[in-house]
Amino acid sequence: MQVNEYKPKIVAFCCNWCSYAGADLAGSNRLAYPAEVKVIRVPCSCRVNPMFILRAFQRGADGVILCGCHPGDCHYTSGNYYTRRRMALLFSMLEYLGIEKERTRVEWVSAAEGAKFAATMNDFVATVKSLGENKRLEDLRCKR
Amino acid sequence: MRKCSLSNSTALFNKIAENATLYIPVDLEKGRVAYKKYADGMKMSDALKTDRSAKDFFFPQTENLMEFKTEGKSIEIIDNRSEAEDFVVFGVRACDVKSLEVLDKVFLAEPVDSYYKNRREHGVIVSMACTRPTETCFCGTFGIDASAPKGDIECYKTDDAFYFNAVTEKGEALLAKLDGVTESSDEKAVNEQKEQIKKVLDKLPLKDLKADEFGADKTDKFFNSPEWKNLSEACLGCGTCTFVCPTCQCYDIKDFKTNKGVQRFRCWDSCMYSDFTKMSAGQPRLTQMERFRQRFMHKLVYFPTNNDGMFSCVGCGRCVAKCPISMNIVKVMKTLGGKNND
Amino acid sequence: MQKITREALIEKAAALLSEGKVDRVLGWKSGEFSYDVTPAIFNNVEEMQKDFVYGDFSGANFSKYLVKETKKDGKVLIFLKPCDTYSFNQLLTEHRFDREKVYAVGIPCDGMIDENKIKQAVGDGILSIVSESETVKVETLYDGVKELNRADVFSERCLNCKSKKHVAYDELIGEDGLVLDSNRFDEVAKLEKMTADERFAFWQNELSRCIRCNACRDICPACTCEKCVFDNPNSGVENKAAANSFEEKMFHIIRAFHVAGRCTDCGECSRVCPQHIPLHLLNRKFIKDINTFYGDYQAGAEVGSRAPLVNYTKEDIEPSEAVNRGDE
Amino acid sequence: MQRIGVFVCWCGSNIAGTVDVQAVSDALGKEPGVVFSTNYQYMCSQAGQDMIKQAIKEHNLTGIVICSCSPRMHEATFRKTAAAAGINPYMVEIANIREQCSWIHKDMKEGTEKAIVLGRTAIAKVHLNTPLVPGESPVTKRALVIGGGIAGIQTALDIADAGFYVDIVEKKPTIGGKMAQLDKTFPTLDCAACILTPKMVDVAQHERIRIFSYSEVEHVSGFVGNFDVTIKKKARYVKEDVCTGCGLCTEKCPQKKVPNEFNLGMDNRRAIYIPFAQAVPKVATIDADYCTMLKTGKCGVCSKVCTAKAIDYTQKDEFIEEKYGAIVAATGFNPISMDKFDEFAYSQSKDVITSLEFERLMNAAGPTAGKLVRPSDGVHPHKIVFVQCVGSRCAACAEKGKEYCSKICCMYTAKHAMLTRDKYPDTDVTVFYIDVRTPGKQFDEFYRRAVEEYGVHYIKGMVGKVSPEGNKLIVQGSDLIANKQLKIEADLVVLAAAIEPDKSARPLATMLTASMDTNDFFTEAHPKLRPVESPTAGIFLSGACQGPKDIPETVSQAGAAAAKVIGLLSKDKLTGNPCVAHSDEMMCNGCSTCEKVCPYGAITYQDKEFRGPNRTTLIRRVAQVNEAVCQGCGCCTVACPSGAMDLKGFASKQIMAEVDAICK
Repeated sequence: MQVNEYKPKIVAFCCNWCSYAGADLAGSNRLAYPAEVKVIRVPCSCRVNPMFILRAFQRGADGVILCGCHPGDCHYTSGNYYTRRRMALLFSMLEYLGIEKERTRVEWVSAAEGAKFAATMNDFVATVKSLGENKRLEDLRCKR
Repeated sequence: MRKCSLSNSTALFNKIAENATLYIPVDLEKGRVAYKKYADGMKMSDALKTDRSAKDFFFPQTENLMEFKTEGKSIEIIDNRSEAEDFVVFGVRACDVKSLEVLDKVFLAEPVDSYYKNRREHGVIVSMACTRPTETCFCGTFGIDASAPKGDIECYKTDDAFYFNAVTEKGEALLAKLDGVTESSDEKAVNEQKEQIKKVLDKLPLKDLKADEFGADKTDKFFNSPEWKNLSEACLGCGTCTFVCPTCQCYDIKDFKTNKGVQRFRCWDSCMYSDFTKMSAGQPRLTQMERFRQRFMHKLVYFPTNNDGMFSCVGCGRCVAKCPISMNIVKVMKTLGGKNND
Repeated sequence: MQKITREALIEKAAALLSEGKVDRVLGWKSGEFSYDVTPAIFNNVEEMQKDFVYGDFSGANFSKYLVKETKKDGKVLIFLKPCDTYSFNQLLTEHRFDREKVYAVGIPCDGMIDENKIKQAVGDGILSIVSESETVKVETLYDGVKELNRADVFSERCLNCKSKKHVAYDELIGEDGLVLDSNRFDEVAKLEKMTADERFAFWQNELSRCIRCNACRDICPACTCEKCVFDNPNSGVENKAAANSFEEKMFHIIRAFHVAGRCTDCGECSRVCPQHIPLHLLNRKFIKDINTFYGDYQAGAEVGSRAPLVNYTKEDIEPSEAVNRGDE
Repeated sequence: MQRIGVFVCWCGSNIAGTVDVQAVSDALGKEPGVVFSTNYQYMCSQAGQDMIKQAIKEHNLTGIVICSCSPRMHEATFRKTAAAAGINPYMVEIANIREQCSWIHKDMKEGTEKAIVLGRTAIAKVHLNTPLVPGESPVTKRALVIGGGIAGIQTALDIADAGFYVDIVEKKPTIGGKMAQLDKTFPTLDCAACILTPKMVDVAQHERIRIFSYSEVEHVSGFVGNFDVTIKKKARYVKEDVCTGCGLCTEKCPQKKVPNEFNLGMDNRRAIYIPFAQAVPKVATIDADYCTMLKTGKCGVCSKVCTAKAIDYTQKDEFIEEKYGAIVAATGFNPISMDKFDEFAYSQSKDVITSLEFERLMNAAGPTAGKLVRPSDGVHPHKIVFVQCVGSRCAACAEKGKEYCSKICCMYTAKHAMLTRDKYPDTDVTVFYIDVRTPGKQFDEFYRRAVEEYGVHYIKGMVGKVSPEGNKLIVQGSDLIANKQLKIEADLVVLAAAIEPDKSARPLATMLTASMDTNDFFTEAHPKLRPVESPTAGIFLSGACQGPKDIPETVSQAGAAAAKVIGLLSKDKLTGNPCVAHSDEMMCNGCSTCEKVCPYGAITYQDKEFRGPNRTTLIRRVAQVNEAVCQGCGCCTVACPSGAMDLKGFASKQIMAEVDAICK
């Protein structure tokens, strides 16, 4: 029998045009990745406010990943360029505060990259799993 | 009067900590001073004041009130207050001791605030006379005697010893438990220190500040003063004065959605905030001038009106030292206080 | 550098008031002690002669007051130290006040004193502080007069002064200075070199003292929102006190993020923090990262410049590289 | 509180195979706010949709959650279903339990658990959904075409023929563009003028087309359906409506030394000129840079000879303001400058020419009346070397040339080689190429003919250096197939210069808030599916401004752009996407941060009066979103520090509710 295996909670923000479609393609091709990953669809990666990411950690997420169109391919022409800057600064700040940098990630996944989506999620879940539970950005009240 | 030599202070603290959680003021890095839970060998700070007052022990900044748990469509209500353990706060200055009296008026009056009452019952205050009051001190303005700090046990620290005098029953009980580490003493050293303190108090820059013009039923006299506008002009509307104040007692009750339900808690609020006591029609005090006036009118007029003349300022001087723009109750009193404060 | 005197400023204000160029003056008002200087409006020269003060404790950055002041009738005279002028420009860039209603006089600054450092050095009972060119004489209740080196009691931000140059003014008193090479990022770099555990412990200790008085936010010239997200129940992050260390961190991360690229590093946040949390180290981290990732950028150096977070290049650093940069 | 209905789809066994749909609908039925929960084999079928409609009516549902395939598949279907049953279509949320659940998880327990979480997440979002109604805006039934080359001409004609008014803005004195300068066109070798000039005449005579020649777009504001455009009509010092185009002035003008740009400076024209005989409008233009009268006030010959009294030396630039519903960019291309390619000796020898210059030399209306001679000495060349890819496919030398393939050079070089051999069989023709790319109808056949029938020597390799020696040009190149270095003595060298977007495109794109790529070609809304639209609504792309194109391709794209414009202009009102940004004016600071990140220019600012405290009024600058222009990316919502900006349909609260539900 399997002992209570630690299952991290992963929130994946996916832009509607590329990454969400990439996730769909992973599904169409039956490319498995852990069920711990739950996707939130946003119009563009630039819709993702740093507050959403902190919120996810507060609520008990162990990892947050943001997926968008490849730079240059944004459906809205420039949204992901802003995402890239915002997240570079935010992640760097989290790291500065001593929060494990592996818990956050940005990945560019096109609508054609179902395989990349699945591989990315497999890798991210494994990484977060090896870190264990998020303790440094948790809000114990939420876990009650 | 009991005495404990300073060389024996660790034994004293260990003894107190045997039966209750002991908090003593401790020097931290960069001149910071805070109450810390006592651990063996910890050294007590000689600083005049802790950055935050002893209010935190009885009325903490956030406090859980109750919890609602939802399962599907049913709701369960859980009283999840933390039962306070017995604790001793050591080295509380006269002003902060007095502040608890102010808070008692609010929280122990009907309807009694059971959360506060619970903590109050479990806590013992060992006060400490001030040998080196500072320039921002003006407790004398409100009739507080820094050389007679009261509390449950009154304490004096000289160059070589602590001297204790039980003031309340709770204090007597605690002092009795300390017989093994204290000895009986006369009051000579303490009286000397009292004299010494009085001399220093007479030299303080704010010694002449008078509150006589303020007090109960003076609303009409001050409410419409044109000075409020100038005084409040630079106020940022932050909560610094409120949150460092040992007597400010306003709080907000909030619900926090947890994963399974709702945690209801209260947290300090500030009348300086634009979203203080928001009602269906919004904030009753729309401008910073009104909010600013409220705070000082409350300390100097409204509170005395409702509490037999007791001011709700104890002259601890924290707001004087901490206000980002250096506006404070002393300047307000001097500006509004008429002849007495010229 | 020539020392600017209270009298010179009053004289300047008197002239502008009598010429009708300004209707009132935003200045520093003396207090009870040597150090408790309050920003105030002076309506005439008499008021200034009575209470106006300019000296070692006139540190307050007045720029933010212009948001409120320019909504009133008439024109206000404002004195700007070099670092204040950056905030002034940044606020103009964000259309936060009406430039037409301000007459800005640039004044040189040779550094402001941190009263807390004096208190730490001399202890309780400060009766007077008198500043000389190199020293500060402090008279105390208990130990008589003590002499301190001015340089030892400078505010942190003045020790790491980034610029003595005024980037905005209608008129300048004295000579303008230069943008300086400061060591202001040294402390950030020191933290970056620590392990993640050490950094976590450092910030946990610092931020746990936060009492959420909002002084840092309310003094900040970049925080001029009509309603802050932390005061807005609809924002999802509103709270009045941090219930735990997560909420402490969240407030300070979001606060710093919201001013990232707009923060001029004026240092007011750390100056006013009643708990002495080095908040500027959060803002400076963003400034340092911005400079490293996207090229040097000084908010407020010019009006109308495009802040780094509302800009991009196609070759920007990836977030994954950004977080790994500290590993070397 | 919403009354939510949950509908779990089996999708046959696609979902039901790894998700216990009954367990999912049971679990979700217990969620607060859910008043009805069921599952069914095929929710998207007519029967499934009827089930939803019936449940909406029976249970007074206000919100719908469908647990099914990806919203990219059937969101629109279920929205229509909801609308048909009388609730707002935007009260529907989809939980993707097929592509993102049942198809990737093999374990039933795991799949079911995840499906429940995804369902809860959708329920959490629906709780905060609000009915959304798309905004409407009127459409000005007039189109603006910027650029009067073959692309602009074709687009304008197609739009006008469909019954809409069109204005063409052309910066040159005549329309016609590059095609007017060409001699023959591949692969059919019909004469460019013969097929272009009738179209130019059609344009001139079309009752619904106006031509603003010698004009430029000065300013653009507004949005799809409602653009306000200012057109600058440059002073040409000739009254357009009076000039008969007789050309007498252009013969009498004493200033004869003006380089003729139509012939690429290979001959001269007068200071007053008509670019070419078939110019449209056929109106003279005074070149102010050269006109003695305008420069010194002494001359006036043209005025004296003009019997129509059309000359007006006092003419000023004129600004015309007009409203348009759609704008087409057709700004075309130019060959790149050969300045950086001095290894080919372009600046050193007159006999090194570009392909476009070669066109003029071959053209009967050109500087040599169609006789192929060397520009330096007028002697007939016996040996011509053509060099392809000059500045194209230049990845290694990006600072000199372009990384992309200019696409048209292979074919026109084959054309030039063939025409030369046809007309002058004694002239030997060599072509250096990297690859010969001929993917077009009849293209490869055309190229084969050049090689096989006309005996053009094609050498795979690049020319390294051209050096003038005496009256010859020594061409040093490599033959990659024979693997040897070549040295050819040529009389004439023709360079197939890369083409680049016209310089006017970049400032125009800024005005239009249309995006461009790094090469300054306009970006299309989608490279495959929306190739003639800019991402900015109401802006369309025609011709080489979008990327290198030959004439057939340009004309078909021009027609496609016209079709898109016609589709837009035929609507009386535009219905927008209701999921757009919205600014809460009470919280907006007017700081202009959001405006800076908006790729569509959808945000403007207004000084507005607000009620202040205690019966005062305050004027505050606040942001306003033009819902017709906003595409709903949400970039502004994060840029906004105060949180005043939010996105309908993807509001911060909704997303945070989803986060909460997932992390529960």
